Amino acid sequence: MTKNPPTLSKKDFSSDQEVRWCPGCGDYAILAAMQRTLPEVGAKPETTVFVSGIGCSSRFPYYMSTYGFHTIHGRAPAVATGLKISRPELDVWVITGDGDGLSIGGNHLLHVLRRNVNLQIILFNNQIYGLTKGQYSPTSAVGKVTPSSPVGSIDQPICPARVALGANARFVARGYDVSKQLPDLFKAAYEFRGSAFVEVLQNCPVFNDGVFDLITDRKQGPQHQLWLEDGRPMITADGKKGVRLDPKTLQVEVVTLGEGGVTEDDLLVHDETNATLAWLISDLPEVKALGVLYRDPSAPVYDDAVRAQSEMARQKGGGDIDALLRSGHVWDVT
Amino acid sequence: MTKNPPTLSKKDFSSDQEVRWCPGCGDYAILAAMQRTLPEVGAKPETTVFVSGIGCSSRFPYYMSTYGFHTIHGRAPAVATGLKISRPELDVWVITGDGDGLSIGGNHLLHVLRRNVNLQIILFNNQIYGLTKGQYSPTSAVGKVTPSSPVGSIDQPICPARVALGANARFVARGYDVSKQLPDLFKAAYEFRGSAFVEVLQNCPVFNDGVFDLITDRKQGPQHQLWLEDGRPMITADGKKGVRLDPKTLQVEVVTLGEGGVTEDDLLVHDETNATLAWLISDLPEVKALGVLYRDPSAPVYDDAVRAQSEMARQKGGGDIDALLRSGHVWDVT
Amino acid sequence: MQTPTQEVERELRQSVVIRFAGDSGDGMQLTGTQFTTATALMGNDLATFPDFPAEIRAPAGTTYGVSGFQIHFADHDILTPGDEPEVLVAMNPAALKVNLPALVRGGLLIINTGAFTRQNLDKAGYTTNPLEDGSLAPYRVLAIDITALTLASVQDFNLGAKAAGRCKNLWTLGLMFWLFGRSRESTVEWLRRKFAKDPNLAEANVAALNAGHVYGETAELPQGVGIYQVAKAELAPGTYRNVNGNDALAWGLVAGAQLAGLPLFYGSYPITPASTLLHALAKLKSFDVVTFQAEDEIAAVAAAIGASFGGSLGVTGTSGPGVALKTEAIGLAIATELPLVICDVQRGGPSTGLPTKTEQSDLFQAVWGRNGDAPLVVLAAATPGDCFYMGIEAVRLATKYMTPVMLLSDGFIANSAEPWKLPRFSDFEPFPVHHHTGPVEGFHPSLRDPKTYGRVWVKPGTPGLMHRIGGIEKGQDSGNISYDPDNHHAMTKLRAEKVARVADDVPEATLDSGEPGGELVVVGWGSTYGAIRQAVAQVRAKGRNVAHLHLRNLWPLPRGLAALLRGFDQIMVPEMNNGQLDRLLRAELLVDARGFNKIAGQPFRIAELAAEIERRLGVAPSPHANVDVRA
Amino acid sequence: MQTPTQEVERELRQSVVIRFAGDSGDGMQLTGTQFTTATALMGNDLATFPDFPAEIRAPAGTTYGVSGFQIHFADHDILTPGDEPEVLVAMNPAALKVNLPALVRGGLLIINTGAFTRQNLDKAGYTTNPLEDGSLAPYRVLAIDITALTLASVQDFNLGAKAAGRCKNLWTLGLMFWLFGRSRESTVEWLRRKFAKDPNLAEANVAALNAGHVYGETAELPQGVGIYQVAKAELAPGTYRNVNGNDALAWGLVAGAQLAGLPLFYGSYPITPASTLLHALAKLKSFDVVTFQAEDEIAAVAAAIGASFGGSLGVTGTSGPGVALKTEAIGLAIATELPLVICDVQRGGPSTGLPTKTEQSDLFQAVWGRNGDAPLVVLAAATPGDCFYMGIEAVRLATKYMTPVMLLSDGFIANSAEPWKLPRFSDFEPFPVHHHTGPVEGFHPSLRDPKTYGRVWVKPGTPGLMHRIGGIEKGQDSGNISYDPDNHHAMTKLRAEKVARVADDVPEATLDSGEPGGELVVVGWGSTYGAIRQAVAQVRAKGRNVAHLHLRNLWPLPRGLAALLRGFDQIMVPEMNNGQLDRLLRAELLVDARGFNKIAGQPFRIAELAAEIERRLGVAPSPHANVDVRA
Ligand SMILES: Cc1ncc(C[n+]2csc(CCOP(=O)(O)OP(=O)(O)O)c2C)c(N)n1
Ligand SMILES: Cc1ncc(C[n+]2csc(CCOP(=O)(O)OP(=O)(O)O)c2C)c(N)n1
Ligand code: SF4
Ligand code: SF4
Ligand SMILES: [Mg+2]
Ligand SMILES: [Mg+2]
Repeated sequence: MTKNPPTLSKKDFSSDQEVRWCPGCGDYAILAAMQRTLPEVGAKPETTVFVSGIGCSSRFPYYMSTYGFHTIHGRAPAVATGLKISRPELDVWVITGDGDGLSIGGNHLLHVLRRNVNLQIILFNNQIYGLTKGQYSPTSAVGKVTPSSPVGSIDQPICPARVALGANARFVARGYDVSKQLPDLFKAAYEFRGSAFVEVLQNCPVFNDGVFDLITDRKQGPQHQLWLEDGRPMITADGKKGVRLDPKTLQVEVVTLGEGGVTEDDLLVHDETNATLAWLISDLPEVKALGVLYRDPSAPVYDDAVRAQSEMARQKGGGDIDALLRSGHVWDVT
Repeated sequence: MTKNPPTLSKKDFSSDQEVRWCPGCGDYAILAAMQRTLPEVGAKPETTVFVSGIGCSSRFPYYMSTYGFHTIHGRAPAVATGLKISRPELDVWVITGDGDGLSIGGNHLLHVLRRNVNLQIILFNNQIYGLTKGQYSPTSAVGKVTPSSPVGSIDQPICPARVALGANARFVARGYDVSKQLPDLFKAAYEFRGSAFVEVLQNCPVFNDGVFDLITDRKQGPQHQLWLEDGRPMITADGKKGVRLDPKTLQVEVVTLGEGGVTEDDLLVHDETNATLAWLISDLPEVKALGVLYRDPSAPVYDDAVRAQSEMARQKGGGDIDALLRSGHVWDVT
Repeated sequence: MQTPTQEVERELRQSVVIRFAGDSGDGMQLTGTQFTTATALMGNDLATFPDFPAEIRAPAGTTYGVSGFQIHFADHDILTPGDEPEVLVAMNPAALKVNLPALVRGGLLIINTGAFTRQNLDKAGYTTNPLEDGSLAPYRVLAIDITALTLASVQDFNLGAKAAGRCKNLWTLGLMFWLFGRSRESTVEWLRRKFAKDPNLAEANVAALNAGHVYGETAELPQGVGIYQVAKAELAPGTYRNVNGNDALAWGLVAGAQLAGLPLFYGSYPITPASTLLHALAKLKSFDVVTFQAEDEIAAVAAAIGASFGGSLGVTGTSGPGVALKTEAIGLAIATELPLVICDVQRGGPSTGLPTKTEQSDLFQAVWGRNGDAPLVVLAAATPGDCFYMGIEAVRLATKYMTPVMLLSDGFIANSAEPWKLPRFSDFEPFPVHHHTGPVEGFHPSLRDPKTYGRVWVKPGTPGLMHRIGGIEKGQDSGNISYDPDNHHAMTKLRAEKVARVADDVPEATLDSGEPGGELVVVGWGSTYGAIRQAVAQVRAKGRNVAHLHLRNLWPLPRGLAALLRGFDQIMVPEMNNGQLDRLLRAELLVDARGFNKIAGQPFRIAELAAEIERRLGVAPSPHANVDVRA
Repeated sequence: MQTPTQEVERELRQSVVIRFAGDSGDGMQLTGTQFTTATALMGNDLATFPDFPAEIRAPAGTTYGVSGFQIHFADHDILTPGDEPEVLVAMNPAALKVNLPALVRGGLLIINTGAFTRQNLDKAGYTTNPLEDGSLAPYRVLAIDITALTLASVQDFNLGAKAAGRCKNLWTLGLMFWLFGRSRESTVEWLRRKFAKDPNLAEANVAALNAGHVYGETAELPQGVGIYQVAKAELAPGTYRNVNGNDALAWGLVAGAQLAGLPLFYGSYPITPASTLLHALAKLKSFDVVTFQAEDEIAAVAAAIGASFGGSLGVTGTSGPGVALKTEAIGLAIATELPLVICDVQRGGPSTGLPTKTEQSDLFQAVWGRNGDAPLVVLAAATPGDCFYMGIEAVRLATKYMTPVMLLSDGFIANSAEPWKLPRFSDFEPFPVHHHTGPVEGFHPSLRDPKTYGRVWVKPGTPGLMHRIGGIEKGQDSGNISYDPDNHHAMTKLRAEKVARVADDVPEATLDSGEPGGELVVVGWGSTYGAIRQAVAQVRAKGRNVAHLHLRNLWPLPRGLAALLRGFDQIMVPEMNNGQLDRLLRAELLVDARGFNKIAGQPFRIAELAAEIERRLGVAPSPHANVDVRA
């Protein structure tokens, strides 16, 4: 992570390319959040790289004035891994979509997370394939009618955070496109050493308008947003409800504060370092956990280990090709 | 699932092909367990299909006298999905390894599980790539020295059961090659409607001898085996230890019965239908949970849904090509 | 009010090429499609070419957000959407900017002046207003404030500004119907069906349509703008419809599966321009079709292979990058000798390339793009309607020879529509697949038909015939794994020979037009069909002895091809790639085939092909900038 | 006790071919390797061919568990491991069964009778004991109970039965050393090093080695079994070592990276026979090498591309099925014009095929196997030692032309060892890569070298040069996404031209042996080098004017090739595939190249090549069953 004079601003992270998303697309807000975050955390355009796959979301790198690589569908985590291992001093961000990252690219996502390569992964979840014009994705709801599911999708959706936890991810967070807290999440991801996975709920007004309205809407949103804070009880953004655990059954329920004598003390307290807790709250029925679900900074970082082995080898000497060729049995013919 | 006269025996499920695993390989025991299980559950060779990828484990189908398909590396779940969707009346088993199923094939495993296709997946986990002569796999321990990791692997391993749970699997079980209970697990998997995932710890005496000794050894094994029974407290096979949960911190610990006043009543009680519990015990520090970790028979089955949509369409009539071509605007030239 | 359409004096034209162009949001594809339907109903022959922007919904008013639809209609047999439009409808400045260069000088230009605001002019990159700066002088301009007239026409329907504005494509369509003497009836019907749930909206659109028409009838058309008529084409009698390639292909595959007596399993992962094939098949569940949207292309083909193993017809469809991913699994289908149809709807490459543009650059990949000696059958459809026949043929060959068949289409065929004379399904010969239903003496899974070399196809579930297949080399006499050197040699030869025998089962090479032994033969494949045919006709009309041969069988090549080609002085191979069929012909036939290549994401124009033929005949110099000769 | 080795009367031989064969557990590869080292130290020229079973550890005594190692050594320049063994060591009945057919009639057969139990005979499928049924009469048999003699020789070391039995390969080696007059010294040294932690075991093995040697010295050898001597070969002076292809390739890549001044990133997923390349590079971390065992082949190549984007030399290695999976990503490297080296260690195909057997059947895939017009550079190594040079050359071309380079090797080259005269690294010309370090006037990422067309390579981290690359078509003049038709045409041409220009930077086509304009030229590529060279020499020795041309540059083909080939009456192309280079030559050069194909997972024998050349010259009839002519 690089520091620079605080003179940089959002503008310094905006490229000269015209932004080509549909009017009203949630991607605009995410882009703006990123362009605002980077100067704040002291990133520099020249040491920052955005690597993406294919999808509407994956056009993101073109709009950043940093280095960027718009690769192929699903493979961004692997490209980014090669880049980060060989250039650990760079800040590497992966931009992906629910199709790019969880359908064709699911395996690379799994493996970058389990290796804990020190990079940030932002998954734009609009529950649809935007770029190919609206087929259902691995996060689409059952019954979703799309051109490829004319009588409704029968695929059970997956929860991106749970997939990440299952892959042994050490940083799992969730936000949404137009949220004010998005820069904070990007900042937390940036500051985490290891793979930081951030799911961003994103509205696609063209093919899946309003799927997240329940959570992101100004009016009804706060009732359903469960912003997490480490060490604090889990209360919805409107302050009215909370999450309670039955320790016997290990089941959670959403309860109304004040109803039936429920107080803040009855609620689950967030502990960012507890993977089981993160699992538990990652897929709640009525409310959506937002913020940092899980953070384990103690795990070894993959690129550190690569560097350590290289250092060790270098200290033993080497690099002499002639000596290499002549190692083992050789003989002279005269 | 097909019933047949109980006259079939292990022999009826053994093919005429010579079994070509290394002497002492754990695969032999798994094969025998399968050949014993199938007649017991009333399966028939002609309606049973084994689909595998590539690896030592994936040679399995050749040794069964059923139908079999030895496909390509990592893709067996996808091949099996196509087969099962189009032929739901067949019993389809997927045989895979820790490399085949979790490395190259991780994404197909994820998606077959989330879709909940009605088939059984047996993953032979020997924590190594056997067939290619001993490179480390996604389940190998950090520090494992292999030809491709001469100074020790730096890849953090994944826990197959957690990957499965993260993928929204509805049946997750674990056993080991030489265990007497293995047929019971295969039976439970067979009887489950939906994707049944069974991890089998398997010894590779040639490239990874003894990695599971702590669990599978006659002597020390019982101390570390936590055989799960639905509704029963979690006690190790030697009866001496158990698993206790701190409901405040959601942390578990392994405790000794009788020590510090710990009794059976303090222990966690297994509930097969609780995914969070399954997650919690899937990767315990001192003991290994064995048996059925999770079972949710309530989830819709993918191939049922496919059939339902087909039925619905068929009832509306159709199948007339001439009518199809003439649907929409047509005109006559005379 | 003026007299009805049919009684007015109209200028007679043999053919017209119109391009509709506007913002992605302006509904140009819809306008084009409706104009096409009405034109087809008039009895003209026609061909169309939709040209979408790459962006889903580019910001309004930008040049890269322009959506176009070209239609060519005539009183005679035509095969291409036309080289250059003679009529351009430009709904905004960006549409004018992008499309004006294509319009023939003196062409008719219909402009919606209502969209020529300063802001839109800026977005399109105009510093001066072309309506005012004289730059449109070479054209016949019909400048109308369509926006305002539309709003006026629908004001009684209380639509709200946005919805009202959206009716302007219908207004324009009404005017175009008047100018070119087409009936509004089919569009009115369609509107009422489409907006059945919102009759007010339906009637507003009808009103806009009528208003445009009335405008044409009553307004004083400027000097040089007439009203036109194109007589009926002499088409073969029969029932016709418009069809695009992906729909025709979907229907062909379904028809093929029925002729084979098999359920169809379609495994796919969305990709432009193949996605609509998935969409089309997803609607055909009542035809014993199962569609499976897989997690990626590998899973898609693997699932199709699994379905074929189970006794269904496994089909998978994609575009070039997807075929690349499927390569390893296709090898498995070859090694296990299972039927499989792989549809490749080609697009511009390499890599992501130009996803929305057309190209023919996957021929090498289709014929030679696999590890090991891995032959399969390669077919190519020549026109949208041909996709139906080739779909059936792919199924026939895959099941008869127990082999994967790669069927090549492209973005041009997939998206453009042509009138198609509907066949009768009962005229097709069924080719039912016979599966064993019980034990067979001496059975093993490598048994094969002595004539076709097709391997025995036994469905799991069959008592007594349990067996195992896989991608490791199999013994020719047992089906068991075999590492025997001679066996591998024999099996490699057998796989090659099996595919080679398909040549005995398909038509011999014949000329599409022209006579054997002439000065030059143009050899094409795929979507260049129409352009080549017309270009050859033009040159022949000048008395030159040239011919056209169009390949539908790319691998194996048809019998008699070498002899036929060697009879010509020159062999010219036009392709929308950097030279692939020319290489294939040279490699296989040792003939001096010379490429003519255009890699611009756009179909050949008839004129550039005709000019190149003439250049090679020593008549004319070489044409166009982005077309190259390759030898 | 007899006099020491050097004073005994030995029969002089010009060359000997020995095959060691036994159970996988018998240590035959080790025996062969030690024999090879001792032979190399004697100054003979040599070539070896290990032949592993496909199973990791097949059950003892089975025919499919037999492991073989063949060595050919001579007093002159040899290039192949020999057509047929003259000496066969058979450690058990299965080894005899599998290998006897290859032994020349009258050859020497050394048999461990201790393993000829009823059980082992059954496992090998012998109904009668070949030691007793007279079937070995055509050979000179030396039947010894090696098992018993070994156990006796190590009894003082208290090893336990299993470990003691394992020493029998050393006993055998001792005997072979005596018979062929090789020194035990290098093996003794090796044993003491290898078992440094268990000196007792080391000495037990030394004792077994010595006992075998003493047996030879003292036992009465039967009629017809002599002791032999092969004089030193006249090798070019220098320092030599044995090397197999994958080691040499690993070293070549590392050397190339040093010459370019770049760190090397190797991304790979294990696959036979490429895995040992990963193993070799994993040990070279001190050479600025990072190896990454990826989750699959796609991730492996993608990571290598990411590393190249970051300024490292990205390399990925695999075999045919892995290349298939990498296809789409290789297209990305082509489109983004990043350097990338792809090593394809070929094996038998299609699909899983024959993983442990050799083949040359990925040439089509290498040259033509991608979607879109997607050219890259294709090189092929001819011998194990050549892998070093081609590794360097691949790096040079990839970095200079900013292009992926596919380097073809195969299972035969990868595993067999040959003595290799070590070059001096200082004799290689460095080709350092220059990266910009700061802002550049008018910079954009599509800037290129006007001569090589190599695109500018800027490392992220460079101030002022931030840019974006990707797989969508890029404007030639800006590097920004471009959907412009003319630009796509130009870029496609440019990508093709860039790769074509490599032909100006590599040696012109030259004959490896023979003179231009003869009766027949044999054109080969890859591991057929030695066999072709020797076969051509044999036919030339009979006075026929034939020649040999061996291609290391498969794409682009070298300059001057067409003219050179056209000078010959016949062009014969032997390949271990079903005909690929012959097609390539016909397609590109329009010459009548005719294939000679062996697809048996085994290298050509010199004799079968020589016979085919003679047949084509009209001298002799066609040979062998599993070799076919293809035209
Ligand atoms: C190999 C390959 N397969 C398929 C495609 C087509 N494709 C492009 S983007 C995409 C899915 C996009 O969905 P998502 O990742 O959710 O991104 P969004 O557009 O919704 O932001 C698909 C299927 C492709 N480009 N490459
Ligand atoms: C596409 C492809 N890549 C690589 C391989 C080589 N390969 C075969 S099996 C295997 C791994 C086997 O490991 P695992 O799945 O754990 O099975 P095991 O042999 O341990 O039972 C690999 C890498 C292959 N056959 N195909
Ligand atoms: S299609 Fe949806 S996700 Fe894509 S740019 Fe448009 S609104 Fe955004
Ligand atoms: S290598 Fe290991 S896993 Fe493979 S057969 Fe041998 S013992 Fe079993
Ligand atoms: Mg999406
Ligand atoms: Mg394994």
